[in-house]
Amino acid sequence: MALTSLDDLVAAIPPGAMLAVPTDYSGVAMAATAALVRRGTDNLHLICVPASGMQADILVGDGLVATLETSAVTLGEAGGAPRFQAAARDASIRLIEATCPAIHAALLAAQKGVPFMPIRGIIGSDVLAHRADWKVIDNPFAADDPIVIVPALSPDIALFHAPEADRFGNVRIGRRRELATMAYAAKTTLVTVERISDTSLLADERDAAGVLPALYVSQIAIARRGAWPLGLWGEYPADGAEIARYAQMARTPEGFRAYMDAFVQRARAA
Amino acid sequence: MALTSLDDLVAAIPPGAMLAVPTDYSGVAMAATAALVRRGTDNLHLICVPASGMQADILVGDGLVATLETSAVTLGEAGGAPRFQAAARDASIRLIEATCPAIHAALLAAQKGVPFMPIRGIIGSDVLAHRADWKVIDNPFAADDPIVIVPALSPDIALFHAPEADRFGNVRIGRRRELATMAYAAKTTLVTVERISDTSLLADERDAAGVLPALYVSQIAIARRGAWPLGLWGEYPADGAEIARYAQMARTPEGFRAYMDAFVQRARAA
Amino acid sequence: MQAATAHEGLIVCVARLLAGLHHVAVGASSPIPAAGAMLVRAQDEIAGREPLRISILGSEEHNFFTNGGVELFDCAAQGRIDAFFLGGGQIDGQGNINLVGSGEYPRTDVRWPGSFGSSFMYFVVPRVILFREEHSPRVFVERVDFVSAPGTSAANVERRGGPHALLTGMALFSFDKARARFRLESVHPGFTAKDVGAATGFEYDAPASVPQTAESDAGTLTLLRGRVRRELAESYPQFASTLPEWREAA
Amino acid sequence: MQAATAHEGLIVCVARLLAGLHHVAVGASSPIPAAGAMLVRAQDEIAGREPLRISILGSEEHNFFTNGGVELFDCAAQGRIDAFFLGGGQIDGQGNINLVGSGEYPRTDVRWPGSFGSSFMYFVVPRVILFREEHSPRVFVERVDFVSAPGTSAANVERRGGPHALLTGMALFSFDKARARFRLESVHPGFTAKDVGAATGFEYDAPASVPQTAESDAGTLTLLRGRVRRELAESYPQFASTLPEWREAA
Repeated sequence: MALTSLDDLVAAIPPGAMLAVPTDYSGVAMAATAALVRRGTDNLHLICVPASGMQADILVGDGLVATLETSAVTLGEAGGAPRFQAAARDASIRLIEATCPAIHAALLAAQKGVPFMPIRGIIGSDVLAHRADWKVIDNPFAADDPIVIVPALSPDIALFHAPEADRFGNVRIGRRRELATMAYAAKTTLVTVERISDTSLLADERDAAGVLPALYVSQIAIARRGAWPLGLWGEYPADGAEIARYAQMARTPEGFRAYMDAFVQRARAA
Repeated sequence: MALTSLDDLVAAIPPGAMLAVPTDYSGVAMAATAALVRRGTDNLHLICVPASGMQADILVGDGLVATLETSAVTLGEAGGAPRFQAAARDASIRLIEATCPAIHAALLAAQKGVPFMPIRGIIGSDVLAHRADWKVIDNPFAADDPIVIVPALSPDIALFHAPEADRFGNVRIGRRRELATMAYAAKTTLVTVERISDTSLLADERDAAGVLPALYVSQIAIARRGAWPLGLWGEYPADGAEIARYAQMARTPEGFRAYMDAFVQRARAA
Repeated sequence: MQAATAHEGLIVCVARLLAGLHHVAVGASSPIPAAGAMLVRAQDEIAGREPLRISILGSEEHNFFTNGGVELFDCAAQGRIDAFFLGGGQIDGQGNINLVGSGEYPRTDVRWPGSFGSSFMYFVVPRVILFREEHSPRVFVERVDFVSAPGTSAANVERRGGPHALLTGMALFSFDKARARFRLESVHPGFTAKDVGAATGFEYDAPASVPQTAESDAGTLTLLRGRVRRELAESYPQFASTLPEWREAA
Repeated sequence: MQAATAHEGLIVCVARLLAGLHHVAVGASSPIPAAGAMLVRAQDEIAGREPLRISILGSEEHNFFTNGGVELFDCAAQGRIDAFFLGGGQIDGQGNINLVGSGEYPRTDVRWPGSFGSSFMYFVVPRVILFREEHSPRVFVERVDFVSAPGTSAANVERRGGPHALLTGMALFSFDKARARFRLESVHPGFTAKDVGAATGFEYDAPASVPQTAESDAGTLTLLRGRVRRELAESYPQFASTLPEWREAA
């Protein structure tokens, strides 16, 4: 497997890439996000699987996102996501409104190598009304039974943070199986981890179920506390005070800029 | 959760049930199968996920199967499955020929609560030609792109054997995730296990990914060496000599009957 | 005994709406729904019934799912979740909910997080409880500006779920699916039917005389202030600390 | 050095068919394909190339999948498996394969296990190697009695996979997808083109002079009889014990 530096890892994300990232509690590669901001990789099509928080807000606030496809963006207890809200009001980004299970279904279609997935619900919503890429078809197995189908979504890049990988490239994802779905669906999967294990994570049949095989992993970089200020399951909780500080500062473009200057420096130091 | 006896467990399977069972290496409830034979639950619609061996051969040989839906039945190294082969030749059972990923896809549809799943391939095969319940539709997202769709498959019962459950009803399935798929899709899930853990299997985040939550589990019975003569991953290997002995005896109806008499007695003793 | 606080009254209302169910899922930042569910679970256990199963999303301790974020939706689609809570920046008289923003989409005046899974869950969970503490004409509008999920669907649209009740800081409404219309069931202590009318931007049905929401009995409050408060504190320590506490005599 | 045995010759043929690929999946009871894959992996490592990845299905030690039995099919559908082996009770001249039975289905005269995943894998794996040691008119028929998976498809059917070669105990064929026809590439030592013709129930193309399958060189045989044989013994001890062994001088 290819163990690389954080800078080299994010260099694998080209401008304009369709980039899939997980939701806050799954393992968000925040250190890599800082490196991406420093690099200035722009024109991204960001896909939140299925929602995002500070990561999406930062990438949007820094002007790196051309298209944002998500079910929601929120800072949780710290309130609304200010740069996302501002960009939505200004229409300075192209917003593709989604609903969580439809994003999962679209990735699943790519995982299965099929062009679409059916999904119940959604009919009659404005989510559907604004999705020119979704269709309503008649269920071929029943009479007069409309059902939504969503096309397969195969991101160029999946990027997430996990507790550990082994030196063979296997990555522990625990029960955050959306990380596996992202990797199956994506063309390239980039992972940051807290540490590298010398022994294979697949060696123990008991916890092998929580491992993403190396087959799906393109590059791995070590980033200690790489999800900070978000938390990492089983490792450390979210830094609520820091997220609240961000929420406060990011209310204005100037405050956001000041926050980011320090945030990006931190990534340079790491 | 409902910890029950092997006899009570199989009593939850009514005659005529659509019964889903896993493939040989995933954890086959052979002790429960013996109990089922003793009980004489017949007219079963047996669904092999996605193939079977001695379990299907026994149920077919004992005349308990009306319909057999499978991708394959084989005794592996011990050769062909003799009672299955005889039943196929006589047409004494209704055979629904399938292919592995289509069975997975049909269960996945039930898991997702959608009426069908698309699947690539299969077109032009006689598997498709004999499946009146599968359709070929035009991919609504492309021109002139036929694709197979299979209807959702929601078995009445899923039955399998696993290393352990905890006293809350959670079951360790490791990376045999087809067992989870079966349970998600089925109305009732019956599990035999080697042992019951006093501590929750979900307590350790490292191996929680390999656990089927109690939510999907209807009844659990202890059956020590409950997969014998098949093996159980991480616990014991298959008893090749015993399977070969079965393969030899089951070549004739009389030999099969003699084998079964002893096999069922063993279940009574367990 | 101290009378029920406003939050306690809501928790008891939630519990009444969940009584007799098997499995409820609640959001990670929904302490009142979670507390109501925990109250039902405690009551079930005391009564010797199979206790209500509670899945708290995003929680590490109370999340019993092992198949990733999609499992909630799959589980609901399988019919294994009886009740779920949804809110919204706007809710209208037809039960449509808006979690996206007010004003003309996409250039919303106020932008909320987004629809999350509502566009799906509203269709598949039999008993969706709309819960919004703020009861104002800004929330309860005649017509939402964006339909994250519709309150009702055409007859040919497969749907076994939808709004069951609307619980606010002021009142409890039921929902008539056939007529796509709310009905005022009761008004919480301290408010009148007239207050509700003034604070609601949509039309609804109401009985000639609107009852007050039933008071919590002492046994329920004791359970809530003791065991349930302790259980709640594990997941929602800050919220639990705002509730009255009852300790068994030493 | 002892000349290659028949099985060794087949293993070396398999290795030639897999050279340069990234990932191959082989069945649990397919020692010759597995040995060929292990030979390529060893050659890759010696040459300093990224070694061929080998997934042995049903094996606990060499199965790197963690998402259950469906992952093989998903992985293939994603284009992450370059080569796969299929056999069949019958294989016909158009590349159709039959894993179900001979005679008129469903009342087959001889019943085989079933189609397994062939109806899918044949479509999605770019390089499917048909491998059947027995070379007889009973196996290689003009037209299979049951099509588990067709050799070719209409132009509008999405298909990136299909038969790449047919390897038997007697010969190696390539497959021309456009013409849906096999071409005899070489005949193994000990057989003639005429033997092949007599043992094959379907028509195929052949060059005017059919070459003999290239002999294995000494380096390859040394690698096969040493390292690869040892690796093979971990998964297929019985089969490995039938292969000649080479030990480094102490």
